[in-house]
Amino acid sequence: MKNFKHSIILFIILMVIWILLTSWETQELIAGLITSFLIAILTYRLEPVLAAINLTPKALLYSIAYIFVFAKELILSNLDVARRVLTPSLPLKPGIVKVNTKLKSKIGKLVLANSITLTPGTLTAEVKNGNLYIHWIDIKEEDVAGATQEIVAKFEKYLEVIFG
Amino acid sequence: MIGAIIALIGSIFLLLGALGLLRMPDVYNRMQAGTKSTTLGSMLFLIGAALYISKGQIWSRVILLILFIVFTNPISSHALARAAHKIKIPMAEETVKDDLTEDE
Amino acid sequence: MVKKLFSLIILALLVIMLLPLMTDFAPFAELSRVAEKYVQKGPAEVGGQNLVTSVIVTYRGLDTLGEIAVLFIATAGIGFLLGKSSGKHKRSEASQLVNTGTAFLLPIILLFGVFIFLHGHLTPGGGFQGGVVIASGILLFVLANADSQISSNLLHWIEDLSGAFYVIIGLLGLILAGGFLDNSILPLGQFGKLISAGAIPLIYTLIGLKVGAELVGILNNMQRSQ
Amino acid sequence: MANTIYNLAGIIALLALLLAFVRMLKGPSAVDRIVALDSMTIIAVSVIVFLSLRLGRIIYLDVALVYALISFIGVIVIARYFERGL
Repeated sequence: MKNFKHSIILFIILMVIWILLTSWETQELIAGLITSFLIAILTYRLEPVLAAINLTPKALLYSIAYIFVFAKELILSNLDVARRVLTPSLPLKPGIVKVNTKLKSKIGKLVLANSITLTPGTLTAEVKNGNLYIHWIDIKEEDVAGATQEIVAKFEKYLEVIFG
Repeated sequence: MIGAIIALIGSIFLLLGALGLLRMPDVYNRMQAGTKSTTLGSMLFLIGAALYISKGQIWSRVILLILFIVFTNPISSHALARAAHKIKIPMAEETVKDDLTEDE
Repeated sequence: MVKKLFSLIILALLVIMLLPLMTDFAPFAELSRVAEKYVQKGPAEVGGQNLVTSVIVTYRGLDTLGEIAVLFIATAGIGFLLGKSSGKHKRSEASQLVNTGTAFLLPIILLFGVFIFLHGHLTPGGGFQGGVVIASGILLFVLANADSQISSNLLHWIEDLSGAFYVIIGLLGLILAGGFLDNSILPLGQFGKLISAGAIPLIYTLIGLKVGAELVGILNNMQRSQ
Repeated sequence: MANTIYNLAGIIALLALLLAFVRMLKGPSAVDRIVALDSMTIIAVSVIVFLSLRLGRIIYLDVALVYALISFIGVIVIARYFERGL
């Protein structure tokens, strides 16, 4: 069942990419349908990572909101890099902190870790069990709970709905 | 005109990222500067360039490229950071804390 | 220090070597006689938008068959030289994130490879490039999964079947149309569309599958012999 | 006017490429060089797209896609090599 859901989602994603690569012509669409179908079947036995995505209207709404949250953090992080690089004294207080996440699915953890890497001053260095080890350029909270609140919480409330 | 300004902002972010690569004290901090600014910088640079000739075919390619970069750039940085920590590349003198080494 | 100086000197020599190429570069004012014939007659006879790839599989189709054969021999040679030793070599686990990312990316990379070889007659690309993209996707998968196994039976099937069909299409061209690998066994179609240039997309699909399977075979042999 | 700004953006991007290249030459560790190389490839992909659009050769956009893909796989290969995962 999980594999089936994974394959359906994968098929849709592949089809969208094919249309972006080519055009709306009938020939291309038929070729894309056949190719996407074959690939979805060929990869059927691999790990069904996409099955964790929730397909409810609420999840869709949250994913759109998530894009904006992510974009805001990405811009802030670039301004942060710019400020640090251009300050002559180079203000730093780096270190690796441990945080934990409530997300269970692998794809959820991947999106969370990627988002953390692209937000101000943080970079995911290792993922083990439910813990993420994060290189933080300017440590503000030393204990696990505080760092989790500071780094993870803003993404987790959206990702929990999207990926379950 | 708008495209040109967006491309210019993007290229400035790229430059700042490269400057960060040069100035930061250790490999992890360099990675931080490198990843973030090349991601946003190349995004803006590509959008700005696509605005030069706005055509459906170009936009679809540029969007695919941006999605690919946003998805893979953090993964490759993470893989490098993990490898660097595994082979014990030393961290900068200013480092205050290392939970990962403590837990291993 | 000496090492650095040495590499700098090599770099400088490379620059000196390449600079005249850049400054003296002038596009050829006129084509050679063979090229002129291809350019004049190619689009009408072959019907592919990308003339280079069209020439490779039609007028020069036999050469391409030879190139694939060379690749095949290289694969076999590597398999022979490396042997099938140990299998006890234990690889460290990949990061969980790389693993998940690869599971998501692999189908997309495969799709992209298929896109490249299906559009060999329209865009820069073709069977060889598409095959390489597919093989690199499989390489990524092998890297991300420490205990992965590639089914060599399936590989051999893909390789043999695509090679055989390639020759069959060539022979069909000999029987039905003007010569070996003549692409006009299928209708030429409308210039610039996916189904155009006769059998060229079909030939490129076969080349792409064969090249992909051969390169994955090389990777497989290398991985097993470690 | 717009053209001048576009050219300026291109030059700044090339300057960024050069700075990253300096880091690649300096090292000191192998990982540093690869981090610099990773940044360089992303910048190079952007520059390929920029040039293909500016020169009106949109067919080269596919080249940029393949280059981005290959460079990602390359970095993963090297990272796995560092941690003895090959």
